Amino acid sequence: MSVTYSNGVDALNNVSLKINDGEFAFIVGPSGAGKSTLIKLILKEVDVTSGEVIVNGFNLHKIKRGKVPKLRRTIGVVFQDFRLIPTMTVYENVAFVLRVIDAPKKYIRSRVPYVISLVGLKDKVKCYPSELSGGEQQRVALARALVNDPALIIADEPTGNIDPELSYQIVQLLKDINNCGTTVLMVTHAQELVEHFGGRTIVLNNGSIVFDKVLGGINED
Amino acid sequence: MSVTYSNGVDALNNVSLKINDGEFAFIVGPSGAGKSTLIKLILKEVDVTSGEVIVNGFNLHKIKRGKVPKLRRTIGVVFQDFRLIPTMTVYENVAFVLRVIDAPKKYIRSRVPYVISLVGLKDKVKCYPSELSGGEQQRVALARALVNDPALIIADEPTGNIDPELSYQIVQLLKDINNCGTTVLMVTHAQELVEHFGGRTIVLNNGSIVFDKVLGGINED
Amino acid sequence: MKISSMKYLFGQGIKSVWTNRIMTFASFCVILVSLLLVGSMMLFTANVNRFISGIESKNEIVVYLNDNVPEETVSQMEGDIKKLDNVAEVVFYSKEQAFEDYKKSMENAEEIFESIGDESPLPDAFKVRVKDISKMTSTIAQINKMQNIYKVSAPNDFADLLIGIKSTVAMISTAVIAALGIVCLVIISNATRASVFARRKEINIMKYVGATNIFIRIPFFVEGMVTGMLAGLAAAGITWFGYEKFIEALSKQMTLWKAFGIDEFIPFASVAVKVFLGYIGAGALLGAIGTVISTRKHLKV
Amino acid sequence: MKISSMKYLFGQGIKSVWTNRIMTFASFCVILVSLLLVGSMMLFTANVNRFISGIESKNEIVVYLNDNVPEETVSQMEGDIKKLDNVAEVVFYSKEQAFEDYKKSMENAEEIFESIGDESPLPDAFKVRVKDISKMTSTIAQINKMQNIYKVSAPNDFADLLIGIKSTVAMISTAVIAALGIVCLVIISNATRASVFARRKEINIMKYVGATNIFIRIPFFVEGMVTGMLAGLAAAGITWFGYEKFIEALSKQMTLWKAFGIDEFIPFASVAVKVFLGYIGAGALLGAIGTVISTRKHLKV
Ligand SMILES: Nc1ncnc2c1ncn2[C@@H]1O[C@H](COP(=O)(O)OP(=O)(O)OP(=O)(O)O)[C@@H](O)[C@H]1O
Ligand SMILES: Nc1ncnc2c1ncn2[C@@H]1O[C@H](COP(=O)(O)OP(=O)(O)OP(=O)(O)O)[C@@H](O)[C@H]1O
Ligand SMILES: [Mg+2]
Ligand SMILES: [Mg+2]
Repeated sequence: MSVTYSNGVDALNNVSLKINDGEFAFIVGPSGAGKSTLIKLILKEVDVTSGEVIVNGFNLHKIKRGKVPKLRRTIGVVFQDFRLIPTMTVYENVAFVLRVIDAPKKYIRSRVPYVISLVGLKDKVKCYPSELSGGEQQRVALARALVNDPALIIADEPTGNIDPELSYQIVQLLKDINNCGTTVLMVTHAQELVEHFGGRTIVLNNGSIVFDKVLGGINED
Repeated sequence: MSVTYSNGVDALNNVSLKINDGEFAFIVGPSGAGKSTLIKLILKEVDVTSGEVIVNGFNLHKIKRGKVPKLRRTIGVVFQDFRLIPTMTVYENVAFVLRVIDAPKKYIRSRVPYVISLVGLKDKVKCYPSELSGGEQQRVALARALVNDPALIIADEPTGNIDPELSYQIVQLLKDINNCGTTVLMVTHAQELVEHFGGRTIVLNNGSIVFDKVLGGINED
Repeated sequence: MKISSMKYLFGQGIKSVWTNRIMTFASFCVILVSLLLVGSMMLFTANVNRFISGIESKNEIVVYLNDNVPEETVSQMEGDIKKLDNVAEVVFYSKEQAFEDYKKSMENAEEIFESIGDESPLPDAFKVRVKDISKMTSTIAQINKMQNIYKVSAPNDFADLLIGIKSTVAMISTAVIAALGIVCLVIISNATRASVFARRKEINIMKYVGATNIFIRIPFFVEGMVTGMLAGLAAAGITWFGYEKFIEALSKQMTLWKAFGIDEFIPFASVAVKVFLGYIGAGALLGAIGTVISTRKHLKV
Repeated sequence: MKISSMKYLFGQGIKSVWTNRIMTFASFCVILVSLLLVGSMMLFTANVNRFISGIESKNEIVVYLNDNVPEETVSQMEGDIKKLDNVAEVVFYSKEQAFEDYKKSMENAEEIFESIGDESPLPDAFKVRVKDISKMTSTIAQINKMQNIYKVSAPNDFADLLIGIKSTVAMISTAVIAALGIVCLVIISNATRASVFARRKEINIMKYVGATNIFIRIPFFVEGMVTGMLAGLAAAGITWFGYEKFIEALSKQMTLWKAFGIDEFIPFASVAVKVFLGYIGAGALLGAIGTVISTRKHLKV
């Protein structure tokens, strides 16, 4: 598949990629390589110029407008720019994803605090995004991506604003979730994380895949 | 000095710190330690609850409202959340800092493209921030911080969205600028950068300085 | 959608009236002003129309009879005229009465009447009030065909005048109300568009995490409706207060208005329910529709 | 600040009218509507005032003289009356003329005059037009003190009526214009506040990179001014077109207006310059002030 933005930038060039269910893959590559564009494609935030994308059984070329929310509910995303709703507290931001799928009130009330505590933000529950540090905002975005147990989790640079120690914990968390059957796709620039955890590693450069292999990590377990 | 946010969070606790002219210092520490708050303090974005801050000869406690812009012009900042003006192109965003100081038109026209090319964004000059990748936006913020040759450069996580290779180049760029006499303060989570370049390293944790020493790096030169 | 979700969405809508108060207040003001303009124009028109039909009802044709028509013929004629389609009322006006009134109407000319004596030189007459002033001409023609009639005197100029006033008032008020209405729609849609535009990022984010359009729209709908209803309520209150004060001030000049044939203005109480329901309903509708239409563009992500 | 910087800031302001078109269009509409409302109310008032002074100028006192006053005395009296402060014009109205007019005014009563003959039973008179209708009573008193006067008949009720109309019109139009003015200020300040609010982050960022308040404000000032001027221009255009069409439509009923004493409406050409300059000036002022005041809050970082 290919993506060309309206100003003529070829962000992706004849990329062909298949991520299997239950896989854990790192996507790395220099700035501007097209990693975020790949994610936007999966979310149908941008459309392919040529080619075809199939996500969780939805063919994004043929999907009707009305079905797009259904698609997005099967994917949990940590956006590179966080995209928290500024008028909602941390709790409301995370709970929103559950409200969207009409989850029972009771479930929301137990699930949301649990997920927020997973990313270590128990005492920031009532804060607004503008009252959080960069790393804290990023972790709220992560909590939001996890909260509704999606089939696919995509994390665009989820540790960019987080110290190394916590970063390891977060990737470990994603690994654990992956072990329960969830597919995880993680964009990162942190080489030491890739080296440490290993797994399938896809290197994008200039809109093309230049490397796609399973690396052995210094896995702890 | 101390900072307590209006919601009762003690972001900084009796911190006392002196950065000398022409120094290069890394500030590291876990997420939520108060690193960005320290920077906001220097920029007079937040005020101290107790204590005193003196930056480039301005006493921030006594400074008049009208003088604040003068203070800010002596500091180039890469904000953690970039803070690019969404309605301006890359060129205009960078040029804005020069226009503010009434720089001659001719100088603007030669200086801005030069600085943009320093951060490797020559072909994105006419893009708007929304058309850039995360790393590209971050580099525009860096270009803006450098463009008016400030006495002090503060960079809050300037490589968080940038691949390791380019990160090294960027820190090298900051080092070079530092060698010409500019003070540089850089917040980072990338341990390998600190290890590689060395220099004064300040570790913040929970609002207090827990470590402040000059480390020897594996310096290339 | 479950009840609890609906509750949540309604709550969100009501809350955001306050959270986005700068924007909603702008919409509030715009809707308020629009309603006030259209509403006061309508009240004004209603008063004018009342005044016109007041004059209309006083408008009469005078049918002069020949001399010495026998009394039974007169009463038969009265019956005949009464049977005509367009006739609302017929009153007999004797020549003695006519002469009395005539004398009274003449100031500074007492000398003239002294030389005439008490015998009335004027004829007997009927005063006829019509239902529809614009059909007066044909009614006059019908009366003219009858026997024993000396002359039919119709205030034809006055009728034309009244018809002219009526159509002019209708034209002006329709034009002004329509113009105001269009203008108000434009500014309301702009105000709500601006209000939604300021939150486009929020809308986008919600879409990206899987919210359906309806889920995003309900709070906006509720917010717009509540804002509009509040504006309607405020407009109704202002109209109430303003109208009463206004009528009070005008009533100090009652002799002046009487001279123009206005006996009484429409009291607010008689239209209060209409005004309140109309304002609140129109406000809710405008606010809700405006906001919902404005969200459309930003939902397409 | 250097010329080139000023140029840049002005250019930015003008550009942002388009860049922020959703927001500026909302302000544009609001200012447009405000100007139209206040402006058309003023034009309406101007027409009413013209109409009133038209009537006023036709208003006259009739001074009846005793029988057989010698001609030289009459002309001396005419001079004396003319000298009075409040008198605008004095016209002699002979008894023959008076009787002729009287006869003409009596329809259906020819028989009465036949019995009187041609000798006029009415007195000679002066018709006196005053300058200020509200001082009429004292003028009448002054005339009454003169010799050879039989009676002074003043349309006192009518004078009162006119004074009543004048003060009522002044009151209503002042009230309405003031109310509209306040309402417009409120909604304009809200519209500009909303427009600036939507860009508060931009303003903050500019402050953080060292821009002075004035540097940030000039483009907003220019933007507001340009938006306001465009709104003023549009309002003037709409007023022009609308007013001419309106007058044209009303003029079809000229007999009707004549009946009310209106001979002619104020032609647009005679107020065009005032309207255009007034609208554009007011628009620029409102837009610029509104925007600049609204930026204040966000500049405090
Ligand atoms: N909306 C857009 N319009 C035009 N060009 C765009 C747009 N978004 C991204 N691009 C361009 O497409 C290319 C790929 O961008 P993308 O965001 O996918 O990079 P990335 O791999 O995520 O980089 P980073 O690591 O810096 O986030 C870049 O050159 C970028 O400038
Ligand atoms: N505007 C604010 N209001 C209230 N609390 C705030 C505000 N900004 C930051 N905080 C809190 O102050 C503490 C320090 O925040 P700061 O942004 O300085 O952290 P940081 O060291 O930059 O962290 P990170 O590495 O995640 O960016 C955090 O606990 C944060 O939640
Ligand atoms: Mg990216
Ligand atoms: Mg920070």
